Formats: sequence, structure tokens, C-alpha cells
Amino acid sequence: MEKTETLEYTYKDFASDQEVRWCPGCGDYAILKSVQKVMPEVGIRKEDVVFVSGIGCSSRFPYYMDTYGFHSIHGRAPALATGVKLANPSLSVWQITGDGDALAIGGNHFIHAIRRNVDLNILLFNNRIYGLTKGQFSPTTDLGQKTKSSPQGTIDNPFNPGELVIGASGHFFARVADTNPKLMQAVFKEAAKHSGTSIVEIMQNCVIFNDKVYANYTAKENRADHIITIEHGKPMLFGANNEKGLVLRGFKLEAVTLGENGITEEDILVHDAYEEDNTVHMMLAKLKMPIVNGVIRAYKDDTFEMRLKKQVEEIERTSKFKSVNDLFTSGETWEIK
Amino acid sequence: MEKTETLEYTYKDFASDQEVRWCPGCGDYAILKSVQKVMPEVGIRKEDVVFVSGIGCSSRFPYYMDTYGFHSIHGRAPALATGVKLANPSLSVWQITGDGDALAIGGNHFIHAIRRNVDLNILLFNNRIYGLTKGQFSPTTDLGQKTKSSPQGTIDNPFNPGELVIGASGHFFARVADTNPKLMQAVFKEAAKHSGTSIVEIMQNCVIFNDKVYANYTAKENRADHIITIEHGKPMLFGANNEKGLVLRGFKLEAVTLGENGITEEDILVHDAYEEDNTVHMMLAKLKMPIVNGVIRAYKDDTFEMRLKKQVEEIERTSKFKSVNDLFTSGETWEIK
Amino acid sequence: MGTTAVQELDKVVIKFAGDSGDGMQLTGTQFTGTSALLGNDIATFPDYPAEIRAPQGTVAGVSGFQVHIGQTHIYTPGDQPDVLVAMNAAALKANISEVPRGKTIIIDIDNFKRKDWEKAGFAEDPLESGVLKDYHVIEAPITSLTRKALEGLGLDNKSITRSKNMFALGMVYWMFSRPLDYTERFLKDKFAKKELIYEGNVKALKAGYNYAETIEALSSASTILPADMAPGLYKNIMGNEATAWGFLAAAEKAGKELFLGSYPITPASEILHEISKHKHFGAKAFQAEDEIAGITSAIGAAFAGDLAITTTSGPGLALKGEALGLAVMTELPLVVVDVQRGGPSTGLPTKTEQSDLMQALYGRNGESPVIVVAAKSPAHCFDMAFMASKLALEHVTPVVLLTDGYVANGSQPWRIKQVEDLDDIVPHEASKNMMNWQPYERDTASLARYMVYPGMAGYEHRIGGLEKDHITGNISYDPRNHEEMVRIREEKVQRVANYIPDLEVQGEESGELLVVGWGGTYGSLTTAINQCQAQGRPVGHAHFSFIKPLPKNTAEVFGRFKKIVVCELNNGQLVNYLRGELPQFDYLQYNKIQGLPFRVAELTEKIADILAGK
Amino acid sequence: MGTTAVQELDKVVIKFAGDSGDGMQLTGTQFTGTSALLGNDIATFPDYPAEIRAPQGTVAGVSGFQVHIGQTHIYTPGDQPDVLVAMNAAALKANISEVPRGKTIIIDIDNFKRKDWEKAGFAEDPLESGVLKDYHVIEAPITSLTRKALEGLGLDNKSITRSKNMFALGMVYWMFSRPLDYTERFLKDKFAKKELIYEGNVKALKAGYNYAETIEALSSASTILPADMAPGLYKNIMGNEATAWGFLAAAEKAGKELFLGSYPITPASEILHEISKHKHFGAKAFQAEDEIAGITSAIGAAFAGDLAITTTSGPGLALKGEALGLAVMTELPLVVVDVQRGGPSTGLPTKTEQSDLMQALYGRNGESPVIVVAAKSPAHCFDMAFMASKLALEHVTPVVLLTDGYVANGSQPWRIKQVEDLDDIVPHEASKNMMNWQPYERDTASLARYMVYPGMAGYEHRIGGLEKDHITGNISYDPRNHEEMVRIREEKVQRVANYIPDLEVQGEESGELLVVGWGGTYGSLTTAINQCQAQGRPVGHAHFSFIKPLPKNTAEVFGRFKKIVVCELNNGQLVNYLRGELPQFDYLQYNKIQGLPFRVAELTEKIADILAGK
Ligand SMILES: Cc1ncc(C[n+]2csc(CCOP(=O)(O)OP(=O)(O)O)c2C)c(N)n1
Ligand SMILES: Cc1ncc(C[n+]2csc(CCOP(=O)(O)OP(=O)(O)O)c2C)c(N)n1
Ligand code: SF4
Ligand code: SF4
Ligand SMILES: [Mg+2]
Ligand SMILES: [Mg+2]
Repeated sequence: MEKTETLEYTYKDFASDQEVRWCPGCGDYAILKSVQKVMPEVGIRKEDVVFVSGIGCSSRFPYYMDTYGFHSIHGRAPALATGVKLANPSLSVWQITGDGDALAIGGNHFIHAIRRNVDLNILLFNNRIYGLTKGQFSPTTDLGQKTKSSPQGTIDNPFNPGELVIGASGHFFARVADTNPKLMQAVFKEAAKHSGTSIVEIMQNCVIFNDKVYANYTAKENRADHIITIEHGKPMLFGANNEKGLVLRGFKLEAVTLGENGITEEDILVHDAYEEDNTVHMMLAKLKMPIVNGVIRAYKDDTFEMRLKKQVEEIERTSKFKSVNDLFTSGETWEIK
Repeated sequence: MEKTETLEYTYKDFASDQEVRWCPGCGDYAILKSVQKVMPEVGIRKEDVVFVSGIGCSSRFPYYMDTYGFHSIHGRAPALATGVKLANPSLSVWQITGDGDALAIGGNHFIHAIRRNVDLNILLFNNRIYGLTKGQFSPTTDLGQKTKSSPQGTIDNPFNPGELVIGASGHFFARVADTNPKLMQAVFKEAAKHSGTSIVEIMQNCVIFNDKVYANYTAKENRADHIITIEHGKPMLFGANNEKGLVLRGFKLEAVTLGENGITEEDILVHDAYEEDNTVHMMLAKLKMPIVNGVIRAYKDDTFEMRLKKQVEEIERTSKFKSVNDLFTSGETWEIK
Repeated sequence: MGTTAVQELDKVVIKFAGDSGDGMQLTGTQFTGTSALLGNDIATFPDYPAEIRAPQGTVAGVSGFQVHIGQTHIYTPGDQPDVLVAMNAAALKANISEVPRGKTIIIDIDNFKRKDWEKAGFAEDPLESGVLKDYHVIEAPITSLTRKALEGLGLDNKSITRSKNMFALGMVYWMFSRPLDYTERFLKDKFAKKELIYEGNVKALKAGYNYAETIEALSSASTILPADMAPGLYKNIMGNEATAWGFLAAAEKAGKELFLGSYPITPASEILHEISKHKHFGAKAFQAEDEIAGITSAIGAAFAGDLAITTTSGPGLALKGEALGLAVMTELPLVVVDVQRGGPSTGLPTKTEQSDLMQALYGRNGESPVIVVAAKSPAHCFDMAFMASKLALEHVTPVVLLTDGYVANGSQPWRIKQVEDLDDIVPHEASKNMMNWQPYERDTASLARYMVYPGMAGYEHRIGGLEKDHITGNISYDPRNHEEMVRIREEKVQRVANYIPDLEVQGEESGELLVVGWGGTYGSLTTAINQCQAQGRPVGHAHFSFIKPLPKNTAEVFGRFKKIVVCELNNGQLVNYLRGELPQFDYLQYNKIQGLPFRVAELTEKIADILAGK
Repeated sequence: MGTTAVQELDKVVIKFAGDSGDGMQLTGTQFTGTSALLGNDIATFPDYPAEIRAPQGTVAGVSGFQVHIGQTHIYTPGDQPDVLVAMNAAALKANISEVPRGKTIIIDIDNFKRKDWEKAGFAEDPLESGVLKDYHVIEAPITSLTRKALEGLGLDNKSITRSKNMFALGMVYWMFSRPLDYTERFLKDKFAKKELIYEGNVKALKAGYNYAETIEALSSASTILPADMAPGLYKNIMGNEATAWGFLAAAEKAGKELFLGSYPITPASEILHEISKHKHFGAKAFQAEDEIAGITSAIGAAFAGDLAITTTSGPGLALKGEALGLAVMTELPLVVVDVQRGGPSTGLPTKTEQSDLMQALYGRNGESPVIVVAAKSPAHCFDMAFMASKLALEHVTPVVLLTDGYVANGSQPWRIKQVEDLDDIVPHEASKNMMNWQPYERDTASLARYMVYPGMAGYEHRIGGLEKDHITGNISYDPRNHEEMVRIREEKVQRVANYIPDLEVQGEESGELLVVGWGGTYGSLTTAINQCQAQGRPVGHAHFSFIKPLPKNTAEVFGRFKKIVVCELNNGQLVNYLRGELPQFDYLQYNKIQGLPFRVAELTEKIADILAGK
């Protein structure tokens, strides 16, 4: 084993020697490839990268990355990743999770990681199903869908991950489909760059237990009209020829066609991902048709570890105990001879 | 023990024989009194009322109600209450919880109960501190506040319960201060009436570990100007003489004074608690000055147990198994003689 | 194995193995069903690849289904196949070490090309390297023969290739003189709306049957005569299904609705799936957000008057520990099912093990006794789920039911029960005319408290996780009351010994050696003891289904033998519990921790060693 | 107790008791501090009301502080007070049954009015009913005398009333000839910015002192001479504080940062509070959202190279079970502290118990061995926290450290250690020039694997909760590998026996009876054994701080005695573990489950009974 002497990686440097074991056709392959492709551009030495996951098909991910990795237990990866990052803030810490792992058993750790704004990059593989355990409904499964554990259809309302993230005071939220490698890479890079907890929801297809769940959005014939990809500073346009866009009507977003009813590009909303107020971000996250892809929110604020560092410096300056020994001998003591 | 023969209760009928053991001056007393006062008006026989709680000062509450009660374990009351309600949907099920109980250890059950929309009435005693364990910071403690476990001030961003609830697809959210018994009673009644998960955040004062945390809102001299109490169908006015109100500026709510800058009552937003879209509700929940009290959101939809009932009826109609015995003899069988 | 061959002539073990996509589970199930209808006793064990679908053609992707059929009683899916059907090179690679020399291996040579055996991890061509030289090998071009048979039918390529499992099944049916009609009926049902596919499958099935006849696949095609089973109506049942049905029956018998709070986990999920189908029997299957919500929702349902259960596997039971303590403290009826798998941690999720016994007994804070029981076989899961419910409701206390991956996924003929035939369940509840009812007043015999549910006027009361006064249930910090309550909770569980059957001994009633086991190893141990007896070895076998409390006659039974050996699929958990409970005996132990059941041969060898003083 | 009076002449037990708001904890601490400075050995035990502040003047609201001081070694806070200070009727009610007849009771008669004693639950006026007739009662109008003393000082009423504890303290100081300067200094510091309150307090203190002198509160005011303690610098330390400091010292010694992931819970929270104060020592105290996040964040920190710990009490340990299994499986260094309290479930949160031993040993799925150690006394918490860290880092395995509410809240003089004086800690890590490092390669002696942390180039690797190959750490479903790994993980823990001290025997080295205990009962047992010896009873005492593995000489020690009795504050947990580990011995047991420590008298009586063959 020698030290890697250069940062000029190719994506192959990030592929481990382990055989990839997802079902043929699983959306996870494309995500893996995109992550491996983006890593060289993130500009971090691979020994400084850690992938942490819970349990699920998606959570096998760390084994396939030739970085440090921890395949932990179901739902707890956000807390484990927080521990990694606080122990060594110079690491680039990524968490891979599924809709069950993040939003069912792991929901609490997920929202608390978001609240604290530790600098983690969390990729949420949302296939709206429990893949690994062979097809039960998840907290994002459509209302009424029949699955192994809902033979007559589910009766619980699904979460919308974006709403939950922003409601938990999330600073960064993005969404992207597993069918769009270019956008995946762009978005992963943004997530890596953003300091604070970044959540990327990936619309991932499970060919075995929930095939075509996103086909209405991602099928070739639907894509242009059913997905809008937004970018900071740009007007929110979509359609095969960017002929449609989003405008605000009262308190709601509405899709319109340029030229119709006197609508011009002026009327189209311009995306501000960076602003603190999350009202528009929430609307974008909620929108169902078209569904919004791209970085929806990227508000910058202190991270948990930055604040911790500041606090430590402050105590160093002010504490009367300069060492553990000082502490031990502090207070009332007496000598016995 | 005899059967209660009348629904003409007074609040004393709801007081159990157990000595109330909160600190003198604790906000919990006023909440208890308000709940006891409202119960006769809810129109449910007391044997059909169940109070479920987790652990915390607030969670002692069920002992003081002369109804059925379950003081369970820390954070799990939403799930336990869900079990009670599903086992017997004719019960009126109330959950009492603290900011630690509901939002720290119990965060996941809290958001999932909300998502499912089981008909529970959840009263969240938010004193922004862990009372029972003697004063550590909670997920709602102000950033920077010094507590037993944050001697140099907290470094995590607090949750805003309202945002979290609505982000988790909450259908009912209200907020009220423990200093306002009249409003508490009105709001509790609304919560009881609402079918689905109702969350009421109570700004509760812990005299011992977080005294005066809401004084900026609730102190006599601040109340009128720092709290706005809203009501469905009414304009959002506040101030000692209702001389102020809320208007929409861009994507944000703003407090204005009637008569200034040409503002008239026409400009003031009228509250619609019942509408499905949660954008304005979210803004109201987020507002810090003035803080919004009253029922912020009360959107009506099917409850989990209603859907369950429908499903059961459907299966009864369609299933080929009319009894367990049918099921057992179904499929391939063979006789051995 | 040589020594046991004589006894096994009336039985046969067949293993179907192929790629995950090759339909081996279905093939195995069909063979099982057909044989059951012929009156054979059977035991099956599916052997899935671990968790995730692995690349085609690799060993990791091999899916197998083993079936043991016989004319006498069958207790296990069999140690080692007499016939292995290997649909590709990986299936051979994965299974050959298990097949004793001299046995039959059927090979689809279409999938034994260089790329196939390389992918399977053979260094050389197995058809040539000599690894098969001691076997009776039947090389058949199954894939291409299937293709030919279905030519011109108008089926697409994929569907044609998929039918090859029926071709293989047809061959095996001929070899063991099974009729085809069971499977034909099945196919008709399954492809009711896909006429073409139905035809293709039947054609392949018959083609395989005929092909075997043509090549005289076995010198003498052997038939297994029907087994000598108690009269009655039978059906084939899987362990998890039997567990679910046991609860459905218990709820009906107790006059209660069933509430299941659960979170999916391998290998327990099927219980949730099964109960989810029957909501109209008053069975509420609630898929919770996690295991903790699974158990706490069940606790709420128990408080409100349902028969409340929660199902999981080892890691899930770990998560339920705190809440199970709440059920102990509040004294509520609750059944917790743990379908054990290989541990620790995520461990070997699809493999079997008996390593959660200590956790079931002790995995909570404080002195926290629960009843612990275990199921012996797939069909026995029905009885134990029923019994666990009965104990919980009648003794007002949590019960942990331990099954395991082997029992849960295995199948067995089940003599169908009807609700009328089952024991009564009388939940221990306060009656309306009970004078001065108090929440923690007890029945003097069982020490069970009298349940009252919300909705009953005048009985309003509060319970919780703090220590409570031994009568009123109000919070009590009184030191003596605490000590009394700790002892009562333990004693209440111990008194259950008065309500459960005695420990029975199979084989010798006394003498040299008692072989002790519990739960899912019943089949292996029983078969081993039968063999030992047939060989004139003086051994008895006592098998625990009731672990806490132990049956009342346990010490008496143990006392009748000179030596005791406790056999477990763990590192020695029951044996340590027995050392604590009955320290007056010396215990030997035999442990296997490989994620696999005991093999009969291992056991007979160990027994022989002990008897020989080794 | 009569028989022990002679031995106790050189010690005295004083209990200060009053309402929660009366400042009794402070009063007790002051008396302790003053006595410590005089060179006495001391042991203290605060006795808070349960959880929530109860209504004033009720028994539930009584707060007490017991201090035991002496000129010889003190091991417990004392069974029963020689002097009780009762600031109100409830304080008398709550404590009188503990005070032996003939002892002194100081009473603030201002708080013994009818409404007071009624509220306290007396049926009659205790000053008249005769309940006090066998005691030496000193009735003093403490509240009104305090008011008078502070008249005209300009203090508000509330502050005046609050000073009455200083008046009482002054009285007791006089009775035991303590100087006032320690407390005067303390008050000066505390009220540096509140001159008036400072003055009031000092005035009350002196007034109390003078009042006692005036009324000659004791016929002869007794002094306790300094104890015979090892030379050195001392300070008074509480158990939880000592635990925190032990970890701070271990981190420094190991050259690591300390990471604590924790969720508050009684009686463990103070460890979190203490470590939170010292972030600048590289000590990261992370208050997590729950116990599971507490431990999993610590696991992450361990993986990344910190000394990682998590602290909790029983219900929290139950929640950590699944994750602790992950640490076992991945083999990471981690210390889990469980400050035990009364269980099951929420139980008796402010009371002490030793009922989490089984949970620590077995509370997880699968075969999941961890090192289990326990602290004997408040100051010993320092040593065991240090030792637990050393074992975790050097053996690369999780360690559970058990303390309890009694030890955690008690205090004791601690001979101050400096980091230089402590044993080295050498984390078991791969060096950069290690050839062919593999994640699960092991040291042949300890079987510890060699840790590598993220950041080290060329050593990138992945770990997880699935079973892993015994060398590479890659996922492995191989049956034999699993069995090997199960055995290695157990053996690794067992080999720790080669690195820990032998079991020592106090009292007789062999003979009639060995008294066995573990953890926080050390003080009571030691005192009892000392008394037995002084009475010529031939008993030895072996006390376990290392439970899994047991010290190597355990069997040898046990073998030297005819009888063994295991004394525990639970229903028999260590004793059952010993029956499993060393089944060759017969064990008697003595258990108390009242949320209270053993009383010395109970123990000596039990010992006498056993020796007498009862
Ligand atoms: C404590 C625990 N509970 C349950 C499981 C079983 N389990 C494993 S993965 C999973 C859900 C998988 O769904 P998701 O997170 O959406 O991942 P996917 O497989 O779809 O990628 C479940 C329920 C487990 N491994 N551990
Ligand atoms: C499993 C578990 N963890 C921790 C605790 C300790 N604990 C009890 S209540 C509480 C927090 C109380 O805060 P909150 O919910 O805000 O209620 P409050 O006392 O403020 O009303 C904690 C941490 C516990 N009882 N159980
Ligand atoms: S089950 Fe679904 S999510 Fe899992 S590997 Fe297969 S296709 Fe992918
Ligand atoms: S500690 Fe605070 S919240 Fe708890 S009872 Fe006292 S005042 Fe109320
Ligand atoms: Mg999923
Ligand atoms: Mg609180």
C-alpha cells in the first residue's frame, strides 16, 4: 500500500475491488457511476473521504467506493456520520441512505442532522419502496399503492422529503433523477461544495419492486414537460424548447406557457437558491407537476463544527484550567502528610 | 365504583385523586386546569378518554386526569397512542408531551403520527428545556443559550415546531401561551373537534430551569404587541386596539399599522385555517415578531382509521375467506385416512 | 454417512439449484405439493442468496430449494441431497460439497460453457476436471431442449428460456414417478390470463418427463410410498405463515381483535405480509416507522383491549428492549415474536441461528422477567403462536416467542385445525360486578392482575413505567413495595409452570445420555436420536418449547440420566441458563454457529463420541 | 446495631434533612468540606426527592444529605444517622425510622405546627405523641432565631428565611468543634456580588454556632480526629465527576481527543455536564437527539480515531443494544457507561440498583461479547473510567462500565492524580510501515485488530455490521468463517484476563465463608467484613471490578473457601453469571432490591446466619 501522490484521479480510482451486487437495471448503478465521476472534481484526497450508510440496497454503496466506508445499522447513519465529522472535521463525509433508512426508522436522526447543520452530504435514494426486504411500502410510497405489506393498498399519506427537510430547517435541498447523470454530477458537486448538511433526493428506480415509479416524469416522452430543472439566478423554464415556465399565482406556483395569455419571460420566476427565507423553496419542493429538479435551496450559514471550533477557542482563552492536571488540582484540596 | 350516569360533568370530575407535583409556579398547572375545564365541553364520556404521555415533567399529566391514562416511556407516546386509537377508534385519545419528549427522542414517532393523520390530540408543552432531568437544552432551546449541558451556550439551531409539523404534512397546528387560559380552552376544543392528528404547541414556562423564556411575548406589557391571535375567517389584527395587522410583502409576512402608509383593513390578510395549501400557514408558523397564536392550520382530510375501516369493508365484500376456518382449509389440501 | 444409509432408503432429498432468476423456488414448491398430495411427509428449506440479487451466473446469485420427502416421518429438510439439479455451473459450485459421492447430479450442460464455469469460480471445466467423477451425472441440454420443444408456439425468447425449470421438473417427476396433474392445475391457475405461457410451461414439463423416460434417466425410477401420518386433512404450511395463522386463531378464540405492530425485517416480514391480508378478520396489521413504534403501538393496543403482538428478528428485538420492559412493568399481555437469524449486529440476515435466547431472557434494564417460548418446526409455529397468545392473555404478561430463519422459511404438512378444535382462551379481565377492583390486585393462583380497558365506566385508572404500589398501581417509591413487586413479577412468570405441559422425553426414558435442545433444532435432533436408537445407542431427547419458566418436571427428567448434553446453534445460551436455574446438574454442550442447521450426521457422531467417553 | 457501637465511636453519621428548597445539599456539602480539610475520611450520599419537585412540606418533597466522617477509613455514607437535623416535620417523618434510638435529633420547632405535621402525614403532633421519647431531641426555633438574627440588615424576607440552613449548620459545627472559616470563605466567593446576602448568611452561621454553645447543644461536644490516610493531596470528588475526569485523563494519556455522545438521563447526566465544560481539552461533548444517536455518533467518532464514549442509565442502555452489537461486530474501541438505577422500565429513577448486569452482558442480538467492568466507589470511578478506556483502545473492543446511582451521586476524598502518574495507554493501531495490513488481521497475543483511521492514504477500507471475512473484513457468508469469527470475538474478550489485576481477598484469605460482591456495594461489604473480623468471624471478601472476563485467579480464590455467598442489589445476576462461568462451585446468594444500598448491619447479620449454618 503506498500513499496516493496525486490528486489527479479518474473515476476508476474510486471504484473498489468489490463486485457490485444490485439487480441488473437497478437505478443505483447510475448513481454510483455519477458519484465516482464527480469525486475527482471535488478535489479531496480519497483517504479523506468517508462514505457512511445504514441498511438497504442503497446502503451497500460504501463497499463499492475505494474510500473509507462504514456500512452501519438501519437508520442510524446520520448520527454515525456526525460522529465521524466531529471527530475529524477535515474529512469529507457522505451518507448514503434509502427512503426507508432515512425516513422510516432513521427519520429522527435525519431531521436532527439537518437541524444541526453538520457538514454532511446526504444522498437519499428514494425508490419509494423497501428494496432490500423485498418490497414493503415506505414512507414515500404513493397513497393506495399495493405492496407486499399493503395488499389492499397503503392508507398512510407519504412524506414529501423536500418539505420535511425544509420544515426541519434544512439549508440545502436538491432533487435529481437517476436517469440524468449530467445533472446528478452537477448537483452532487454543489452538495459537496455547500458547507452544512446537504440533502439530495434521487428519484431512483427499483426495477424489481417498484418499476417505473417515476416513469411519468423520466420516460423520454415525458421528461421535458414533466420535469423542470432549475438553477440559481436563472428563470424557471422548462419544456422541450424552454417554452414553459413557472409563475406565482396568489400563494401558489403555476406552470404557464410563454406567449399564452400574454405571458413573457419577464413574468417567469427567477430562482434564488441562496436566500434565507424558504417560502419559495418550499413551494418548489412541493410542486408535483412539473416536478422540480436541481438545487432547490442552498442557504449558507455556520455549520455545527464551525461553531464548536469557535467555542473551543473561546474557552481556551477564558478558562482557568489550562490542562487536565490544573482541573484535577482545582477547588478545595488538602494535603495529608 | 359506579357507572357515571350523566355527561353533565364539571371540571372537577376530571381531576384525579393524585396530588399534583409540579414546582410551584410551573406553567403546567394552568394547562392542566384548562384541559380539565374543556373536557366537559368536548362531550365525551370520561371512560372513553385516554391520556397517553412519555416522560418529562409534562408527561406526569395523565396521573392528574380522572380518565384512563398511560405514562409510558420517553418519546414513544405517539406510537403508543396510535395503538390505543387503532384498537378502539371510539376513544378520544390525547397525548401529552414535552419539547424533549416529542422533538428529541420522540421526533420520529411524532412526525410519523402526523403523516398518518390518526385522530390524536397532541399537546406539546414547549418550555424549551428538559425540565425533569434538571435543565439541559432541548431541540427548541434558543441558539447560544447556556444550560447545564451547554455551559458555553448551545451551538445547534433549534426546531420551530410549527414548521416541522407542517413540513411533515401536518393537517392541524395551533399555538397558545400557558398564560392565556381562555385561548387554551378554545384551541383545545378545536383540536378535539378536528378529526386527524392535531398538534397544539403550548408556550409553557418552566420557572426553575428556563424562567421567563416567553416573557418577551407573554409579559403583560408585551402581550398585545408581540402576540397576534388569529381566527379562521377573520383579518389578522393585533395590538391593544387591533390597530396593527399582517400583510403580505413579496413572499413574506409583515406587521403593519393601520392608517400608516395608507394601510387599511382591506389590506390585512384574512385567515383561512382550512385550506389545503400550507404556504400561508407555514409563514404564520414561522413568524417570530409578533408570534402567532391560535389555530394556524386545520385542513380536513381522511384519517388513518377511516381509511382502515373503508379497507376492511372492502375486503369483507371481496375476500373469498369469510372466516379463519375458511382460510385454514384454503389452497391445496389432502386427506389422510 | 455410510452407517445411516440403510435407514434412509425410504426417503429422498432433492435439491433444485439455479440462478436467482431460474425459478427454483417455484420448481421446489411444485415438487413438494405433488408429493404431499401423494401422502408423503415432507420438509423443505429454501436457500436464498443473501439479501441482494447478485450478478447472474455467480455463486452469490445461486438460489436453492431443498425438499425431503419420505414414507416415514420427516423432521428435517435433510442433510445432504440424493439428487441435485444444477441449472448452471454456479449452482454446481455452490452445492457440490454437500452432495455425498455416489449420488445423482442432473446438469443443464447448456450452462456449462467456459464463460459459465469461469464466472462460477471453477478453475477448470468441471465436466472434465474430475470433480464429478464419483457421482452419477445426468448431462442434459435442458435449455436447448426446452427451446426446441417450444419452437413455433409463438412465445418470445425470454418466456421460452424461463420455461426450462418446468423441463427440469418434468425430468424429476419421471424419476420419482410423480404425476403431472398437480402442476398442470397450478399452471392453469397461475397463467389463467396468459394462455400461451401456460401452454409453453406445460409443454416444457411434459417434454422433460418424456425426455427422462427416453434416456431412462435413472436405471430404476424410484417411487416413495406414502408416509404413515395421522388421519386428517392436511396442507403444506410455511413457518411464518403458521405463526400468523396461530395468532389469527388465538384472537378469534379469545374473542378479540388482533393488533400487529411491526417493521419489516428478514426473516420475519412474511408474518406481517400474511396478517396484512386478513384485516377483515379484525386483524390490524400496522406497519410502523420502526421496531420501537411496532412494539409501543402494540402496547397501546394491549392497553385498549386487543390481542397485541409485534414481530421482528434479532436486531429489532434489541431495539424493543426498553419498551418490552414497560410491558413488564405495567403488566400487559403482549406477544413478541423474534425470528432469529445469524448475529451479532446485521450478521447473517438470511441464515439461521439460535443466538437470541439470552437477549429474550435478559435484554432489558432492571429485573424484567418475561415468558419465553420457542417453536420446534414450521407447523409447530401455529401451536406456539396460539399458546403464546393464550399465556399472555391469561397471565397478563409479555411473552417472547422465538422461532428462527430455518423454521420460518421451511415448510411441513400441517394437519389443519379449525378454531373449534383449539383450547379455550379466557383473557384475565375484571368483570363488571367485581367489588373494589384495583388495577394491581391479583388472582391468587396465577398472580395475574385483572385487566380493564378504556371505555369501562367507573374503572378509570392510570398505569405507567414507574414502580407502582402493589395494589393501587399508583406511583410508589417505597423500598419494600419495590422489592415485593420485583418478586411478584418474577413469581408470576414462574407460576406459569403450573399451566404448561411437562417436558417429554423421546427415545430412552432414562439412562446414559440425555440430549437437550430447544426450538428449531427439533427435527435434526429427533432424526438423530431415532438413528441412534436404531443403532442400539441408549439416548433420550428432551426438547424445550417452554424455556422461561422451565416445565415443572425438568429437574426430575434431568435426574434420570447420567450425562446431559445441550445442543444449540449458538455459543452456549440455553446451557448457561440451565446452569443458573438447575445448578445441581453437570452439562456438556455441543454448539454450531455457522448460520446452518445441525446435520443429523454431526449429531449422531457427537452422541457416539460422548457415549464412548470421548 | 448494639454490637457495633464500639467500633463506631471514632466515626459519626450526620443527616441534614429538610424541604427541597431548604438548601440541605449545600449544608451537607459544607460540613463535608470543612471536615475533609480537617483530615477526616468521609463518605457522603445525597438523597433527593424523586424526579419532580413535590409540594412543600410533604414527605415526597424532602431532600436529604448524609455524611459519614471518621478518623479511620470510611467506606460508606453510614447506615444510620447519629445526628439528624430535621428542618421540618416532613423531614422528621421521612427519616425517623432510620435513626437508632438514643441518637440526637435537632428540630426546627418553627416548622412543627399542626399544619406542618399534618402535611407531613403524622396523625398526631410528633413532639407530643411520644415518637421522639427515646431520642436525644434538641428543639430549636431555627427559623425565627434566624429571622431575629438578620433583622435590620435590610434583607428581604425570602432571603432571610433561606439563611436558616446556615443557622443549622452553625449549630452542628459547634457540636463537632468544626471551624467556620471554610464556609465563610465559600460564602464570600458565592455571594461576591451580593454583599448583603453574604453578610446575612455569615451572620446566621455564627448565630447558630453561638446558639448551640449557649444551650450546650450536646452535653459534650465531640470532635473527630483526622483519619489515617495515605499521604498526598486530596480533594472531595463525586462519582460522576470522577468518571468524567477518568475519561479526560485517559484521552490525554492516549494522545486522543475525547468524544462523548450522550442523551441526558438520571442519574448519569452529570457526566455529560462535566465533560461539556472542558471542550478545550479536546473533549467533544455531543448531546444527541436520543440514546441511539449517542452511541452511534460515538461509534462514528471511534472509527475516525477519537476515544469514544457514551453515557447513560438502564433504559438508555436498552436502547443502545443494537448499536453496541455493531461496535462488537466491527470491533471498534468504545466505552459505554451505565449508571444503574432501579428498574425495570422507568422504575425508580433516582434510586440505586445493580440490576443491569445481565443487560450489559447479554442485551443484544447474536453472540455479542463485550468487556464488562464496574466501579466500587465514587473515587474508584476515576480509575475504572481510565481503565475502561485503556482496555477499549488497547484491545479494540467495546467496554461497558457499570456504576450506579449510589456511587455516582456519592462523594469521597480522592487522592489527586496527575496525568504523569497514570499507566500508559497505547491504542492498538497500524503503523505506517506495517506490511500488507488487513483490517481484521490481529495481534496474536491479544487478538486485537490494528486500527486505521480515515485520512491515512493507501489504507482505505470498509467495515460494517454484516459478518466479515476474518482477514480482509469483506462481507463473508461462509459458514466456517462465521463460526471462527464468533469464537474469535469471544476469545479476544476472554484474553483480556491476561491484562487485568487478580482478584484480591480482604479479610481471611481462606476458610469458612467468602463474601462476593461487585461494583458499588464495595463500601458496605468492606465495612461489614471489617466488623465481622473484629468480632472474630472468619470471613473473606472478594469484590469484582472486572466481570467479563473474570480475573484469572477467580476459581482459585473461590476454591479456598467452604462457602460462597454472592451479595447483590438485584435478584441474583452476578450469581447466575458465575454459575454459568464457574459451575463447579455452589453459591449462596443474598439479594436486596429496594432501591437502597446494603446496610452494614443487614450484611453482618446475614453473614452471622450463614456461619451459624442457618
Ligand atoms: C433494525 C432493523 N430493522 C429492519 C431491518 C430490515 N431492513 C433492512 S433494509 C430495510 C428497508 C430498506 O428500504 P430503503 O431504506 O428504502 O432502502 P432500499 O433497499 O430501498 O435501497 C429494512 C426494513 C434491519 N436491517 N434492521
Ligand atoms: C430512554 C430515556 N432517556 C432519557 C430519559 C431521561 N429524561 C426524562 S424526561 C427527559 C426530557 C424532559 O424534557 P421534556 O420532554 O421537554 O419535558 P419537560 O420535563 O420539560 O416537561 C429526559 C431526557 C428517560 N427517562 N428515558
Ligand atoms: S431490489 Fe430494487 S433497489 Fe434493490 S438492488 Fe434490486 S432493483 Fe435495486
Ligand atoms: S422543572 Fe420546570 S417544567 Fe418541571 S415542574 Fe418544575 S417548573 Fe415545571
Ligand atoms: Mg427504498
Ligand atoms: Mg421541556
